[in-house]
Amino acid sequence: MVGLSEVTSAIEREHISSLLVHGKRIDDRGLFEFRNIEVEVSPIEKAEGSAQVVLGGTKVVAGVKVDVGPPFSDTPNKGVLTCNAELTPIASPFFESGPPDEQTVELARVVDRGIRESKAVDLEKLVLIPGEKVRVCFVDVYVLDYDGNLFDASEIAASVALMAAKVPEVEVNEDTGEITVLDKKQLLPISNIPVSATFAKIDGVLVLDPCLKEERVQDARITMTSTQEGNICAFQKGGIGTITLEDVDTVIEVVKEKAEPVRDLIRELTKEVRGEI
Amino acid sequence: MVGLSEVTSAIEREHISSLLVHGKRIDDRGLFEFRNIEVEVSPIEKAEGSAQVVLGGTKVVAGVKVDVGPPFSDTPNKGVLTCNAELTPIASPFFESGPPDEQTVELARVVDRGIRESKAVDLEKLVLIPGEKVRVCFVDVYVLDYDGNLFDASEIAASVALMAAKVPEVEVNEDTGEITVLDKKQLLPISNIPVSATFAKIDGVLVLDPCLKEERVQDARITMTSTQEGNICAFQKGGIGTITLEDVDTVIEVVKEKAEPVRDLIRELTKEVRGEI
Amino acid sequence: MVGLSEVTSAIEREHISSLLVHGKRIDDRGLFEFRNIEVEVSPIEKAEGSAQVVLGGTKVVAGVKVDVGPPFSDTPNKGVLTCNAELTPIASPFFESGPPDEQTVELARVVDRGIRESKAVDLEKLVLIPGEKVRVCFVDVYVLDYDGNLFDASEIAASVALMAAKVPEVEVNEDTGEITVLDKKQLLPISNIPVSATFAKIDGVLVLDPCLKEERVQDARITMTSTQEGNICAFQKGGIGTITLEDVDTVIEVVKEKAEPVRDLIRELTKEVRGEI
Amino acid sequence: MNNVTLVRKEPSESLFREDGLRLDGRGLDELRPIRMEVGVLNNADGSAYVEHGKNKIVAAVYGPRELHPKHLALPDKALVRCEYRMATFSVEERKSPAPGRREVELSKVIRESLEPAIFVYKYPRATIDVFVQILQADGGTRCASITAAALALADAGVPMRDLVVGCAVGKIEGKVAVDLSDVEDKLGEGDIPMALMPTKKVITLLQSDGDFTPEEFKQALEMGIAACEKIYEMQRDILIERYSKVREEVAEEQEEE
Amino acid sequence: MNNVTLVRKEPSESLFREDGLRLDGRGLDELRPIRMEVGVLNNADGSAYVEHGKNKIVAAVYGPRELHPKHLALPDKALVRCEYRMATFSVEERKSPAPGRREVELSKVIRESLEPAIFVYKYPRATIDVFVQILQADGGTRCASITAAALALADAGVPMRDLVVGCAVGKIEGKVAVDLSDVEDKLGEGDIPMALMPTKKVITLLQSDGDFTPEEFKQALEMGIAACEKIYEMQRDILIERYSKVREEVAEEQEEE
Amino acid sequence: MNNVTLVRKEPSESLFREDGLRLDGRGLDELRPIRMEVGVLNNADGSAYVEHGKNKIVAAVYGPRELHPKHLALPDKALVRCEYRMATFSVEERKSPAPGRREVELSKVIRESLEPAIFVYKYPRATIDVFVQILQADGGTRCASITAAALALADAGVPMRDLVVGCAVGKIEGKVAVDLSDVEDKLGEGDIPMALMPTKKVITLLQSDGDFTPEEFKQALEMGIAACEKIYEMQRDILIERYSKVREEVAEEQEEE
Repeated sequence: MVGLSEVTSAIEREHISSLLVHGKRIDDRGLFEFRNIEVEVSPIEKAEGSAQVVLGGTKVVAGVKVDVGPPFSDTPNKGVLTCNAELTPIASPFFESGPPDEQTVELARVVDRGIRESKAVDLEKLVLIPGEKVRVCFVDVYVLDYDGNLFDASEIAASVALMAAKVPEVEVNEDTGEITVLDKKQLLPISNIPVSATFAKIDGVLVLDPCLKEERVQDARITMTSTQEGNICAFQKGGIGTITLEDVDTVIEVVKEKAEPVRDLIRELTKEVRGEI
Repeated sequence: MVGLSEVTSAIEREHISSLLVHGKRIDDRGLFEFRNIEVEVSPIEKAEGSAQVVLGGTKVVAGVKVDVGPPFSDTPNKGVLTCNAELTPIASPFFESGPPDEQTVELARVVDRGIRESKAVDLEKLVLIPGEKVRVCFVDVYVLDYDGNLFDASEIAASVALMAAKVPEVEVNEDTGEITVLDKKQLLPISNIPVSATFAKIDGVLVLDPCLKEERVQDARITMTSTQEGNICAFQKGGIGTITLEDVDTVIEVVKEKAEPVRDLIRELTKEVRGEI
Repeated sequence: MVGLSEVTSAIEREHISSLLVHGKRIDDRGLFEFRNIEVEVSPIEKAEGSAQVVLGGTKVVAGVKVDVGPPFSDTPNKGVLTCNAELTPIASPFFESGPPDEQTVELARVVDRGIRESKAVDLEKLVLIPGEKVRVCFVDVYVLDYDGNLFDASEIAASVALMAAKVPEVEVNEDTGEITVLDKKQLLPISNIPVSATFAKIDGVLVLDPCLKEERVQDARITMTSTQEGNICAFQKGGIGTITLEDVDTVIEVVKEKAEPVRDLIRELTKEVRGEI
Repeated sequence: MNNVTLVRKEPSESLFREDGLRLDGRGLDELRPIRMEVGVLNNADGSAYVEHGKNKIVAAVYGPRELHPKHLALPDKALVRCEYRMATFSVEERKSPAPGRREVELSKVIRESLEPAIFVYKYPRATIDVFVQILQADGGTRCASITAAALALADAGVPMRDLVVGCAVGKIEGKVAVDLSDVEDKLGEGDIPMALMPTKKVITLLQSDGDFTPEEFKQALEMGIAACEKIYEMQRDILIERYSKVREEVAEEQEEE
Repeated sequence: MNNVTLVRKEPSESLFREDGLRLDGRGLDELRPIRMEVGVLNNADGSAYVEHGKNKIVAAVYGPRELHPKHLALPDKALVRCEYRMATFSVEERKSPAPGRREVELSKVIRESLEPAIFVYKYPRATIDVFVQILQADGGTRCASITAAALALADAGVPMRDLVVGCAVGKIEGKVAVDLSDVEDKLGEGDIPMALMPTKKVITLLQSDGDFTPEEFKQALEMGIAACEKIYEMQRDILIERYSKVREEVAEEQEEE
Repeated sequence: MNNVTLVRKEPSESLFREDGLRLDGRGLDELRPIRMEVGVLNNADGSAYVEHGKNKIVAAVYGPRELHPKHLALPDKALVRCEYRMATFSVEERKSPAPGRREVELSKVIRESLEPAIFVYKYPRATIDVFVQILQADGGTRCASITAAALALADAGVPMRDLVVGCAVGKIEGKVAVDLSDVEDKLGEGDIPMALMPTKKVITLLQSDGDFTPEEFKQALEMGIAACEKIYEMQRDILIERYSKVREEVAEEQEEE
């Protein structure tokens, strides 16, 4: 993405900025308004769980695969959770094939932190034989179309995919350590629903859910992920601009109001599969 | 190899093509005539099996190494067979060091398919303890000199190396699962001898066993591998030209006639070591 | 480092060379004089052993980590020792990030040979359960500042780090094969102290411990590592110049005199921690 | 996985039902349900989405565009590049995200099946990049990928002398049958992936594994060509639909002005 | 490790002593001991060494210098690059020498925390390279790395509009506390790494994991800013000392002449 | 391999027979059988095949030729590059096809042993590429590789001030002996690979591992030089033979015309 901001004409920036001083955005949204969110639950039958999220012009697919393996040696009593992201060249002429770059790694790790630190998945309940065999959950996010704010689209997709996932039940023979994978399915143990909100800071003005045109001219990016209790479970400033305490206050206030409707949407979408509110 | 056809002068192409319309080739062969095939059996004493094949100006060495390891989880009752190719820079100024490129991978996989689909090696007989320990056969082909048609040279070398291979007998203690490698040697269980035939299509004309000059101007490449029963166990069209049903008919007809002498040669070469016709 | 000698002006070379014919060096040292050696023992508390060595303007840090793992299959009754070097870009504008290059690999392997062939670490004593569990020693050398002669600085750092290393004692339950790591520490079994001496050959003249300016104009490099018995346990000629039997004689003579003081320094530095002379 | 036993549904004993139809109710020459969509992505110059059975495939095309690094450029024609990638979750067992040898080979043969249809000599020194992402795999991915990629090329406005359409033909329990499903592919005796330039009636992809007599092979090719022609109808329809939609949109925009 | 049991000292039951101070005797707003050194390397254009608690960090800067390969150069400003690397022996369990995903992310956020302070538009087409080597890690490495890298940038004479200083704030047993040590980081409930341009009082790094109420988060930021300001004093002092030393040396040299 | 026991022939108790000769019947200063061939490949500019004991080695040379990418070119001389690679099946246990650290080091020392003999200043900005492929390894591969590579360089017509010839000397059961075989290398006390420019009598490769007294080391070098000189005779003979063959062929061709 190096050089991207350079190729965007100064004119574009001035245009966006001049609208912002009047509280307007290039796509006529309010400063703190999400774009339209469309979610398809479980589009990938072969994944244990999956979700496609379209956020404005951004489209991502998340898939969850669950396997059995050893725990990490420093957390013998926890299942394993791994988030991975792929910025496929399909999604943007600026994405290239090859091993994950900085941008990809950051996306994966911020989504991972949101899920992990909110305790979205109750990893203790994924242990089969303590210290030896646990469930291993892979959450893989593929970006198919990039129109800004990959963070929130990916976080929603990952959450829905995890909540919609159905994994085979297993029987553990504690004497022999043998594990039998049954034909019956069960849900993953979900304890929380993290919701992230990403802001672009452009000429001192914060806007929620930036589109690509806004991202290209942003000075800084702020992603804040909140739990259903309203706490902050992940925060990530990006970009080469600076932010202030006031920016953080604004972000916290906006998230208070805007995260819950997204969480409700996720709940609503997975209500049926989980048989709960 | 990108750009190679571009650097070949249009004159070269016209020359080859103008001969072909008269049924002639630049090296005076018939359209469906293999170049001279010279095979050295077991040149590499440290490999369980090996063969050097010189096909016209093309020279390859194949080596077989056999180890003991776990089977693939989806084929617990089969041994493991892996084909690998190395297009060493020794063989051509157009080959580069580094991880295998498209051309190398295609070569390895087409040779692999020929062996695998013809059931040349009876993988069921390579199981030592079902689901746990099987023989693992590595077939590695090194290209030393490249004068066209790597496919057929490699397929012959791989077949001879497998048929000539002598692997240590093993004793399995079924109680403890311990495997003892004995000093006595045995042959690999061979059920079939695949023979591939590769054609270049140049200005609509098919020729068998193209040399490098022909390959450089070919529109399409066809490799067909047949079993000793005369069946088709692998087929691969390559190149950016097109082929027709008539081309396929021609290939099938030519293979009917030309594969058996190659198979006889392979049989003859390994008759002594295998103690059979 | 390709092209480095080319950019050094011929003038620099002539200057160094014209001094050498009078037995003088650009930094006023004798031909066979080491630069000042400063060693900090155990600067890295989290490493089992560590040392920082400053040799003139060259600075390296070596760290030893010790783990438990399987032995190599061909040496079931020996512990595992692995030397690795990192020429970090911090140390020189000519070092680049990425997988180890030729220069890095050569450094690591020459240091490794010195330690291994002198039997500095008694690998037999690192076996916990023969053929199954042994101690695995990683010696990692990081070059922080490069002013010539990485070999001797790294060899000293590695030796001191190994001699100063304290590893947890373990208890082996021979019935169950379980290994308990205790809180008590012990020293590594050290049998020898290798000392390397590196020479630059410039216009036919040998000098000990070349600085960077000398290395840049050297024709050949000679590293000889000697044991405390005065034997030769490793030798490595580098560079694109040639050496003579007389050069080797000179090197052997100089090493006889110059290695012991370095060995004494290493002994002195680790006397306290090892509680021995 | 060590010590992990999988208890899975036994595959049915036969790949045919009692009524002689295949397990999913198809006849030997019948295709699985196919769904196509064109112009599904915003950023790519052209794109398409194809569902073929349970295959779910997105294809995107960029170009003709300038090539970096420049020394790869061809003096007389466009360089066509192709990347075929499978999502980690597209198959039963999670796939590593790094491309494997199968993906490398399929990238090559897909590229070679598309290039004959492209007027590459119109764009010397340029590149045309084709990306295929398998979201779900279900037998015959490479063929459905070609169908999707050809649509994406057309959507990108890349000048082509013909479309390209892919379909596999296989052998199950001794019978030649088109368009094998996943289970048929795994338990069957052979598979022949092929691609066709349908108006020219020439073959641009032809591979085979398994065991075919020459007669079976020829029969398979003929059935494959017929199957490809059916898929081509769908391709053509979806493109016509797409064009008329685009035309309408343009017309509407002009009216608004 | 299979079959290997580690008997380690049990971590103490509380992260606070009976007298209410933290295990290492610090109050909630107290920093660990910090030691800084500037100009520690010969070859780099600028360098610094920072000990922050048991963190031991070397930072080196090259540039502004010409960029290879040239096509990466930016037409209007310097390209800032950063590599953050941990020594294999810097942590409890030996780390592989190859950079992991954590190192890739930290390289990015460290770079983004430094660039706002650099007058990058003064050096179009050039590069400024920052290398950070963690010799020992002890909680808060990224923050101490930023402190060290800013010193190295200053030492290299790179024109800056401000220094940058890093410090983390965390939550242990429900209390917000600055500059968590390794054990506090592992057993605590959350960690907020941050960096400040101290004279401008703007934040250039802000991350968080764990669980903070909005009030705790704001309190943490304020405590973090205060902590950063203390570290900034040390940064400034060490640079003044360095400059005067350099000035003295130059003066002495002139006298000698 | 877990749970796999290898029952191999016990290595014999001594590396010497009762008659005092080595196991393969050689005296201490005797070489293994050596076979050389020049011009064995069509595509390379120069090539050679060397069998030295059971070592089977192919060397190929390209150049002097233009260097890509150009920024690697040296302004005043040719860049010599070397790649030493072992076939997967060249050793007892299958080797991974990816080059290991040993191959990286040996590529470097082989290059440095050849370059002194090449008139590199005749070809500024060019490259001379040497590729060595070990088909079978049997102790002393690097030395035999140098012998082969020098022949390939001569065959390519690269102007050289001398040939280069390699041979190892080792210590077995306390005795210095030339040209250790595989088993002697493994069970012996040390090995000194060396290479010589024979007419100049200067050393271009010298390495050592094991344990040698200074006296043994010097004795080894002298025996090594003598052994190299014997191999050099063979090198010279094969080149003369090659040249006369080429001359004959040219003559025949002219007669035919």
